[in-house]
Amino acid sequence: MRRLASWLPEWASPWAAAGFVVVLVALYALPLVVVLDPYTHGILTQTFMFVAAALAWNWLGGYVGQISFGHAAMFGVGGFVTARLLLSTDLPFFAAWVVGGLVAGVYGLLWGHPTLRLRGPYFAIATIGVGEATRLVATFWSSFTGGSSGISLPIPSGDFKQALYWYALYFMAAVVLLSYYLRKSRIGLGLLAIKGDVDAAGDVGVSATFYQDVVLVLSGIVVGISGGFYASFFSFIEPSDMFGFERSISLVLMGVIGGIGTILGAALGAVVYVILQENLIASYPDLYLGLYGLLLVAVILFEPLGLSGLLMRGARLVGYRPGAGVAAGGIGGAAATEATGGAPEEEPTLEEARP
Amino acid sequence: MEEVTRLTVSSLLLAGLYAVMAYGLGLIYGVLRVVNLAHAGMIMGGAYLTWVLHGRLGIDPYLSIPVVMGAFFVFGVVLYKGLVRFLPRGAAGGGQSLLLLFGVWLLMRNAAYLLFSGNDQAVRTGYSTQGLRLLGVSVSVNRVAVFVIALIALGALHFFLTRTYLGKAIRAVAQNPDSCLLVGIDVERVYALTFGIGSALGGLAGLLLSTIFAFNPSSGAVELLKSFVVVVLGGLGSVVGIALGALVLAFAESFSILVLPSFLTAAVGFVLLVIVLVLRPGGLFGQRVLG
Amino acid sequence: MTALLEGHSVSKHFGGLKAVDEVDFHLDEGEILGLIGPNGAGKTTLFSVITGSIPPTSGRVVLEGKDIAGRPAHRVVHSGACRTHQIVRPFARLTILENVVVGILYGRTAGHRPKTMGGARSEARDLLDFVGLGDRAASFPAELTLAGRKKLEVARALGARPRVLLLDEVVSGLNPVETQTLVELIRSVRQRDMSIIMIEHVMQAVMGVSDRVMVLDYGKKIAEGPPGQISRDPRVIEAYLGEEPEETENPDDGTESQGA
Amino acid sequence: MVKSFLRSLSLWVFAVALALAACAPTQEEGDAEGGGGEVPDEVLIGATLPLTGEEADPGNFYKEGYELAFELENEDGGLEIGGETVPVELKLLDDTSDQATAVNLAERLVNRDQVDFLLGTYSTTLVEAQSTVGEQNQIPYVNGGGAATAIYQRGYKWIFGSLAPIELLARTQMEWISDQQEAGKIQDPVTIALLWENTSHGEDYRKGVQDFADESGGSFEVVLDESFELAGKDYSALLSKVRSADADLFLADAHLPDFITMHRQYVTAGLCHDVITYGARGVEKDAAKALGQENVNAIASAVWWNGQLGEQGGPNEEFINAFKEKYGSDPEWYQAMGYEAARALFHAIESAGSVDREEVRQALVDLQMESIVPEGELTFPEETGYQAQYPFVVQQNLPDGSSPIIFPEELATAEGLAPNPNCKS
Repeated sequence: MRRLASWLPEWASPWAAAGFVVVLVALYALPLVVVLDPYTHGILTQTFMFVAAALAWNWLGGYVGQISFGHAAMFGVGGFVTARLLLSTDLPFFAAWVVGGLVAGVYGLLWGHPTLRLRGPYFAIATIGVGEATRLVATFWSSFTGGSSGISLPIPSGDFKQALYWYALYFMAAVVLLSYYLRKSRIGLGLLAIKGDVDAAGDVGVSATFYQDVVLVLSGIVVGISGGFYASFFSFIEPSDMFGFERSISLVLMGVIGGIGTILGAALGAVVYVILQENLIASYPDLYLGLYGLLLVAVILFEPLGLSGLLMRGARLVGYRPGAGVAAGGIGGAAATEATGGAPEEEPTLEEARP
Repeated sequence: MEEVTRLTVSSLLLAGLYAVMAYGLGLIYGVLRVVNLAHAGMIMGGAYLTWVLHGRLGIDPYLSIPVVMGAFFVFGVVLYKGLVRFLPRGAAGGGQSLLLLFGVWLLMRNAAYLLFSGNDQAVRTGYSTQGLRLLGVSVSVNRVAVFVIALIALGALHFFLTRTYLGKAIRAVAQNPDSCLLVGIDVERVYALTFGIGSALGGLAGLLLSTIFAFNPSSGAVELLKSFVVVVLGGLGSVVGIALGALVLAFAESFSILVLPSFLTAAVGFVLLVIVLVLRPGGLFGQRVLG
Repeated sequence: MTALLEGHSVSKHFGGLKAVDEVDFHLDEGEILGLIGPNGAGKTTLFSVITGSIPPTSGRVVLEGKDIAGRPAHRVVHSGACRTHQIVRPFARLTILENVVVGILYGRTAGHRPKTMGGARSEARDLLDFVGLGDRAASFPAELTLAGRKKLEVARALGARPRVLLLDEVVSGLNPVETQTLVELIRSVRQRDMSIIMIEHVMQAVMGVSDRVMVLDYGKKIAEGPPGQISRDPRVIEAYLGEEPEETENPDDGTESQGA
Repeated sequence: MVKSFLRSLSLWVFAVALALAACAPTQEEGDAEGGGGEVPDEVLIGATLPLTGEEADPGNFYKEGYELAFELENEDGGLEIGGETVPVELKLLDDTSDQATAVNLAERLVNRDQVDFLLGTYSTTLVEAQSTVGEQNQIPYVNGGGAATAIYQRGYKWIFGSLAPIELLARTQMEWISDQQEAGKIQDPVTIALLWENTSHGEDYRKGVQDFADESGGSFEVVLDESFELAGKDYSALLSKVRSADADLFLADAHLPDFITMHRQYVTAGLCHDVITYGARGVEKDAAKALGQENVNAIASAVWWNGQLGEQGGPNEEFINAFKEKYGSDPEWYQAMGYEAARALFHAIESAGSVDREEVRQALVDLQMESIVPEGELTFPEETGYQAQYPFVVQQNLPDGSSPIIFPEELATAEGLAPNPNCKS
């Protein structure tokens, strides 16, 4: 273990890295070992995509403390740019995703640079405005988005849909690594300083403008790529679905219910969200909104770290001591009450991705 | 020219409604520094309560104002005492209370859905489709009534905040809760009261909306967003500012149809919201003090 | 010889209020300059203008030959001036060590910061030892006493290795013993090749360590000179006459609410 | 004390929610063997509908139509395949009006529940998204809920639609107006204010009107062409523009709630036009209730199906009687179209004599079924991408509360009112 550790960047804990690799390999091999029916296969693929998007939302919402209700804007931009590229150029699909993501990132910067100076609720409200304005303009701009008829892509072959599983897995793995990097490196400290006290951070040399912009652009790129991936996966996209307020809300719910500000939390949130969406909602469709509402209220009142916090409690019951990094999560406000030393945060268990 | 007159009249009437919608939100934010996303639920709930009272008991919507406002006042107080009270207020707690009340909104939507199904409903009275002429323009009787009630409500609120002991206490708490504690104002009680009044105004807005528009359990979202725009335009908490903000929004929305495709006029408010937030975070007419 | 830091007719107006009014000042290499004045004299506002928290209405602030007036706060820090806050503002979610690491990693320009996190942490440990918080590195700021948090505030600023350190009332609210340790701390900071401007209400502290003292009243500079001379200056005595006894800061105030 | 109780309560909520999610009935054993030419014990047909969410109302209407079709088919044993009668079963899931859910559930029906065929969901965007599953899995997908031509212009081979396109709806209305022009009841040339909801439904409607006007050689001129947002609230500015445009005809396309909201504002603004239509809306009882009969009079609408078609006997009469017996109410076009989509699929399976997907697809391509749609025959022509084509019926609200068919003439049960007599005053 020691020797392995020397290979790693200093912010990575060897145990976490090992766990990460194991989970990744297991998920990689899963469809090769077990025969997954296309439905399960597809749900897993979508789960990976949502984990990536939720993590990216969390960079802004959890690391910097700027809660965005407008991330659908980037999801949609990424999706439609990708779709247009796939329809009108010979670009390979992954290149189209990346270009879609980049355009989404630039779009994020465009509205984010001015609005990120706002703090707390003001920023949240501004993002609602951005999201809705983007949706309306996108719906109206039918030469680009196909208007409310949307855009259809050619139906992918079965093989391609199979392959999307691994692409989604690589994408998610990259985003997990990036999350870890953003959280544990020099940048992570700066972001937490900004989240804690934006003025005091400036007074010790942290440029809030710069780092918030960077985070939003990165977040926009990842969410944009998710949108492009979504377009490839479903081969039909339409503005009110892609840019809808519900889409932004789903990212907020994943982040908050899972546990805002923690990697495990956002990943867990996405997994639980997909499980709920697929199973619970299909069985108890009349109750799902209320269930989300209840979860949200319960999380805010009793467990600011959401499901990941709940896991920590469980872990503590069996004697595990969570690390100091946990204190960095939460929505904002009260200082951490516990201090247990500098042990690193637990690695997100991707194993949970299996419904 | 005639079109300008028509648009002016309809903007003016619309502004009254916008002001009532926004005031509840602005009051709660101004005093507690809490963004009440459940305001959307109050609006939706107010509309349904009006509908039930009218449909089941045959009470005219305008006569049920005290019932609706009373019910939502109580609801707001309960919400405050039961949930909001436990959260930190102000900049530190902004995110938490915002998300908590968002959860409450989802719960309210679900409750309405279970009770009334997702169907669109409308309150129809004998005068629902009657028009009258105002400045040479045909307008709905209902809209004029809504406007007049909105003016009365805002006037009453202004009087309450500036002339009564409780109102003054609310304003004092809005300015400085800590020193209020020192001079013996029961800050917690003022907070609960404010939350109640803000919710009652949300219920009133729902009532007024229900007489003009159709609604369903998801209603209130658009109204919430417009309320934000008004509050942001008008600055937090001043009756005059809110009224001006409502006017600006209503006029911007209505008149933009002269230059924009009508579909895009819905985006005008949102764009305005973002621009004003960025350029004038204090509001166009900027004071933050109540009164 | 030009001064390390100079201000030329620095003004800051809030509407009609002239919080800082045409103030000239200078700070020489290795000097400790005390900044005193009654409540509301504009001392903290002057700090905020110097460090870029708020832009001046007019005037120039020159640090090592460069005009830094109006630069954003983080660039002022990189230019070599770093402040502490009268009401301490630690990053509540970071450990004490990490608080200092932020100063080290972000307060300096690229060539001067440690290459690795490990390097930064060990430097931060040294700084915590230096201010006397070495054994609290893994705790959170909320667990410290007010004196501890004030020390943390200093350590975090020291992490930036500023040429000029601006200390805003670091000893107010502390008991005499704590005050003494912090005064010692300030003295030893000077050994680190830093120059200091300190705002202080506690006369004994400021007179004891300052080389020179500047007095503000209603935004204007009314006196400047060696401590001994200032304490006898009639204008200064007049400015302070009738002032209420020192209102001490409530130790619990303003720390919990700084979180978000 | 209370707080700690609530805390443990919240933990329970988490736990129960997750347990529910994990244990929710996710699947039944797929029981169809699905062999090529073999006759199965049972034919399993999968479908999703928006039983909750935005489209819950029409979704539940379609459910009634589907269930009636299955019940009638099984009454006499089921489908006749290869000389045997085989019961046919419907596996229906709720897609909650959400596109991704509609797609995922269809995938689940095909791959987990092993359904033999798919029936479609309701609303164009949901069908447009979901039909990709049929195409990808090469399984016949028959829908009665997606009318936009965009669905059928993608070159798909496995998607069949029983709703004639909205463009035809607009065209039928325009033909009626054109007839009135010839009869001298409506002036020629005439100006049109055209408002359409910004959905694919509205886009197709607009195209239908616009194309007809362009081909009319100057008889029709669109002087106002505006879209509006679905579920908008305040149309007063838009209607002010309508007034300024001073057109003769008011042609709009809207969903039911928007129709009611907009028309209420239309009435109170004192507007009146020689022809008023909201596309397919107008005869709904909810509308007369919300607006008052006097305010919905003379509104013309065009629909795929109308109960009065039953007066001509045949499959319509059979359908209407069976529907009344089962549900105790009159069917609207939603139920009829759901019913008819299911019947088309049954018909194709029987004429293929097998549950082989390719053979049934071919039978659908060749389908010529005696049908409840106007003009009595349902086909899925290849040149329209397997979207059925038949004329709409134009109906108009009369002061006595009835809404007779007024066009096309051969189906008409009454003479239409044109120009709108209410405008005289």
